[in-house]
Amino acid sequence: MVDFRMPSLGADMEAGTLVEWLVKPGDWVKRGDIVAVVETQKGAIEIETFQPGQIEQILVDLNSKVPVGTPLARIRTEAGEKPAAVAAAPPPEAPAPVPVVPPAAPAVERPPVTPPSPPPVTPAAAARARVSPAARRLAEERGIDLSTVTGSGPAGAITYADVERRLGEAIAPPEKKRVPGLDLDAMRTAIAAAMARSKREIPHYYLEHQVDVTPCEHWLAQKNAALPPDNRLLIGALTIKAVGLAARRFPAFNGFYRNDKFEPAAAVHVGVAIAIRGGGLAAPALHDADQLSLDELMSRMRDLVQRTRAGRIRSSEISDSTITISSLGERGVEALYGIIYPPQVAIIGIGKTVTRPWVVDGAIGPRSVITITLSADHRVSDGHAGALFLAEIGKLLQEPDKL
Amino acid sequence: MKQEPIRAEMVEMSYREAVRAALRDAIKRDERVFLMGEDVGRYGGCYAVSHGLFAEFGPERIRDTPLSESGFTGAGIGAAMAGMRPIVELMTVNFSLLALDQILNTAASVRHMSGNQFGVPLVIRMATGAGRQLAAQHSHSLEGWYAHIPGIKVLAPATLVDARGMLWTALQDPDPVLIFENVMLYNMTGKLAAVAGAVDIDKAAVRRPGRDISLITYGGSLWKTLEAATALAAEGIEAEVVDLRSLRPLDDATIMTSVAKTRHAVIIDEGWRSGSLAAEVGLRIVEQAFWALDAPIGRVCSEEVPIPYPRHLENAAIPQTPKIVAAAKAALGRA
Amino acid sequence: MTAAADKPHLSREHMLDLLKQMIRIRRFEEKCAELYTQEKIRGFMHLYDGEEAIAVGIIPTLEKRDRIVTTYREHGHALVRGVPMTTVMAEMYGKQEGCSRGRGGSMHLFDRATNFYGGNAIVGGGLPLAVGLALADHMQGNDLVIACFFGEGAVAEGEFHESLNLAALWGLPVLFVCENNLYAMGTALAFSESETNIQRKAACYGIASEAVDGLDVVAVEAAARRAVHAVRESHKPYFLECRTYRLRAHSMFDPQLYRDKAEVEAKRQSEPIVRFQGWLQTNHIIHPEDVSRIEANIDAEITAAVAFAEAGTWEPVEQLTRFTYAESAMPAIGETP
Amino acid sequence: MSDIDIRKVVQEELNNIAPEVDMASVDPAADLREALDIDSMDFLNFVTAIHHRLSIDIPEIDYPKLITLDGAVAYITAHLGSSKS
Repeated sequence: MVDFRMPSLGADMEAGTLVEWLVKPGDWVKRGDIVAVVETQKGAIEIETFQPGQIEQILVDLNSKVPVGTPLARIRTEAGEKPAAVAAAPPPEAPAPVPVVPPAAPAVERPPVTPPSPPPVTPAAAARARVSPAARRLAEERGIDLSTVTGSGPAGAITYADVERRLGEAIAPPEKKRVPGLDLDAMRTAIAAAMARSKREIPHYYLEHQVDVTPCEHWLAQKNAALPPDNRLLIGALTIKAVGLAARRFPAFNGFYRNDKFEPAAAVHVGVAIAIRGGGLAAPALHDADQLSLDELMSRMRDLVQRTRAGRIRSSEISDSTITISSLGERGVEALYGIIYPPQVAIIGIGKTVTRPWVVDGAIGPRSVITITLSADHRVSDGHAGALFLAEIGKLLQEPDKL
Repeated sequence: MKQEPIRAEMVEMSYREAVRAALRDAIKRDERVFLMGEDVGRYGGCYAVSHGLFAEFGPERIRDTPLSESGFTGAGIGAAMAGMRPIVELMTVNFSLLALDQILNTAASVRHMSGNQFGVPLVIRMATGAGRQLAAQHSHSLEGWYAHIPGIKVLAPATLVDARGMLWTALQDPDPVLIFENVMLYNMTGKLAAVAGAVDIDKAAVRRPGRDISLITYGGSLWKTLEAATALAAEGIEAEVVDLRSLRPLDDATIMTSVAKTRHAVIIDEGWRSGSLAAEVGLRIVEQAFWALDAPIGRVCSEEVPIPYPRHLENAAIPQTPKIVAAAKAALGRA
Repeated sequence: MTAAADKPHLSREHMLDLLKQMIRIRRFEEKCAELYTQEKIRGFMHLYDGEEAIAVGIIPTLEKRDRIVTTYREHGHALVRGVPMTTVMAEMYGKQEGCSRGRGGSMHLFDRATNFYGGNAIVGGGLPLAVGLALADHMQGNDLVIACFFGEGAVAEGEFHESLNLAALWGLPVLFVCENNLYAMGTALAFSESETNIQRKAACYGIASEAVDGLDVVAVEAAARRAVHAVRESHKPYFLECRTYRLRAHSMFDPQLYRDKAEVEAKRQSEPIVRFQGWLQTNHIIHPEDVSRIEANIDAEITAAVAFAEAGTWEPVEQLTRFTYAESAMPAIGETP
Repeated sequence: MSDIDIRKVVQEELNNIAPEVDMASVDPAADLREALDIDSMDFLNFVTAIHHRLSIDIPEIDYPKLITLDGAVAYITAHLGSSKS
């Protein structure tokens, strides 16, 4: 007894649909007789039997799609008629002594080719610590001495992750903390390292300035009245724009102190200190704050706050602020003296809005007032320039419509 | 009596004449060698490279062909398989596209496909590159395409010594060798030793040592790159110029040694940027010398545009010295 | 069938051999079809059923030193030329004992010993190659004939015209054999050629030509003798169009939507084996036991070839890139490459 | 929408802003800014969320009416469907 199987008719044929039987049980067939018709993606093809004998039994009913090799019918070979050597045997494995790869195997298995490990670069280069370009840049920006970093890359090469670990700043790795996506412990050690270094290296001087923000409050109330919540502005947007414009006019407060010299920044990227529920803090940058409209600034700020609190800030946003603003909001205290984020050279503190007796045109009356402070790097600027800078911010906030 | 040092006698010669000398030398030394191509005989060669050879060797060995690039390239392959050493001249790489099937599906494949029963010891020469205002269809630089094909070798002689010396070595090779001669080099003249002969065809050459940056190039762009190196030197930047000479196989060792030393690299390649030979060289540097890099690898390639006819646009389209200088400075962060 | 008079030296033994060669091809192709349905043979496969008379009629008239270039429908040519059936079958299995080390498969059979310069999967791709082989022999003064087989589909390729012109222009000893089986895959001749009389195309290049009934093995052999003699004497190309018909599909995966069943059935009555065997039997030149003896020997040879292929081994993956380039330097002048 | 539904919506939105706070334990009369430690940005997001979910217009001057849980629920119940946009 021999199986008549669904034949493979083409390199890319996996299955066929039997659409017509030309024989029935009991019929005698010769080698080469057409016994059925199979429908394939290319059309109907007549299939022949290579096995002579009598049809014993039909195994597959019409219009059923079956994979190549499925038995379709049984053929009783005549007594004494030796079934053709190959047809009878089930599709034998290729009995090859060499590692057996059945011809039907779609892809010839290849021993895993180890990726070409870079040949050792000539000795001159190898002596120098191998540091990835990305790691070199991060270390330079955060003032990390590479010799204090142990490399985890090939042959001890220092990678970006190594410098990160050294900084104690966890940017990406999600932690078990309540707020998903943020490792508050790692963040705390990173803040500690940055603040300690700032205090060690940067000679801070501090200035304070009282600013009447009543004009801002009136302007905001009148503007927001006509807007749906999505587009309403907060006073924070006004202060950021004012600081941005002032920083543009006073470059000594907008840039980086690196390799023992001050590099003024071409752009004004204002870092906004954002408190993270549960104790974290980050100061991602609002890029080109001086050129954004208030509406644009507000929507970017809302996005930044929302992403920071969800732990999804881009590493580029973390490391390229040119000046930072820290604000404790309405329920904080009146004045806040910040510590500069290295390698920046200034930080603005915004106190809470308080109602104060204030002389306007000779008459005393209640006004909304905030205390704005400046902590600046005395290696780069001095009090006189700081005062002008702070005064400029105060003046800008008197005409909110021009911001 | 003090021996006068025997200075090799030098001859003033053009790149074209150097190639012609190579052809004459090969045809004289091996009767299996013959030149076949459009107008190589009676006309003396489209770029006058084979000028005079027809009179000297006759129509059998300086064989003019009909305009049948696939036909006579296939014939060259067949003749090589049956014992000859043909040199097929495909007038320019632009016309070689008609013979690409024979080059790829027969010449490059037959040894491997036949289980090493048949080889194709054939040399194919073709002019390449832009610069003569021949417009889009006659200005291609496609060496990078051919350097993609396993089974053949690809050469780019940029100097007189290589123009004179690569042919004989290529003819000894049991597998097909393609030689690309940049059209802008034919008229270049210089000194060549009268006894100059065969040179190697698988090593790159450092044409100008330097320490700050590796400028890696080949063929027609070599001389613009050397010019750029001179300009950079005036600004205190010592550029090392590496002439690939062989585009397949690439001489990785020489490339990586240079980059490991200078830690910066710019690749100059007249092909179009996407999928160019420069892309291949660049990635090999990333694979093999990543840890030595101090800046991203730069590339100066042709603009991705069909080469336009007007001179000022053609010049703007293909690599030029100022672009190479700018790319080198950018790589060094001194824009 | 051509009249008996045209067959001056057809000994009984020679006629039996012609019949055996044709049946040998037919049975081999049938076994290949069977093995293909069982996924033992993969890829593309093009069978020679119905065209056997051409290979059997022409190739034996060539000498051992002559060279042959053919196409992907090449099993018949290889078998008649003398490539062992064992290495051909092993090649179809992709085993390294195959005649191309298992790397070529059905469409790329190569054999140096018999100067069999391969099948070619590019329609018309072999013609320039054949011209080149002839050019080398011409330049080296070798007195050879290069037989180049191709289908009528190749006539539409530019390389056909380029090659015929080169061969005529340079006076090269190429025997161009066009196996005109009326269908270029699924395109009948009338849908691809403005001038469907293929033989006439040779005249454009001043090449002597002849058309012959490709289904009559004796007629083909007679024409082949004339052609080969002409090429060897004149060193000029010769064009032989053999009008034939392929009984099976173009390749294995072809529902033959382009022709109807009745046409194929009708042609089965006039296919080369049926005609020649019928003629031999009616003229009492052969007897039934001759045929059964021939078939028994052939079946034994095929069974042995299949066993050889089954027992064959896969080329180790480490050998993958070997022979992309030559491993040894060029042999000295005079040695064969 | 019933009173309980509104309370549930308000609690849900406040929870989005202060996920770590257990809303059930919050004194409905307490100042939400103190209880949940939320700043003006959080409060603006809260008002925006209510505006979208319940299509209620909440002008800035009404903010003080929503600073306790009960206040918010009462205000919303009174102004259901008032949104013009």
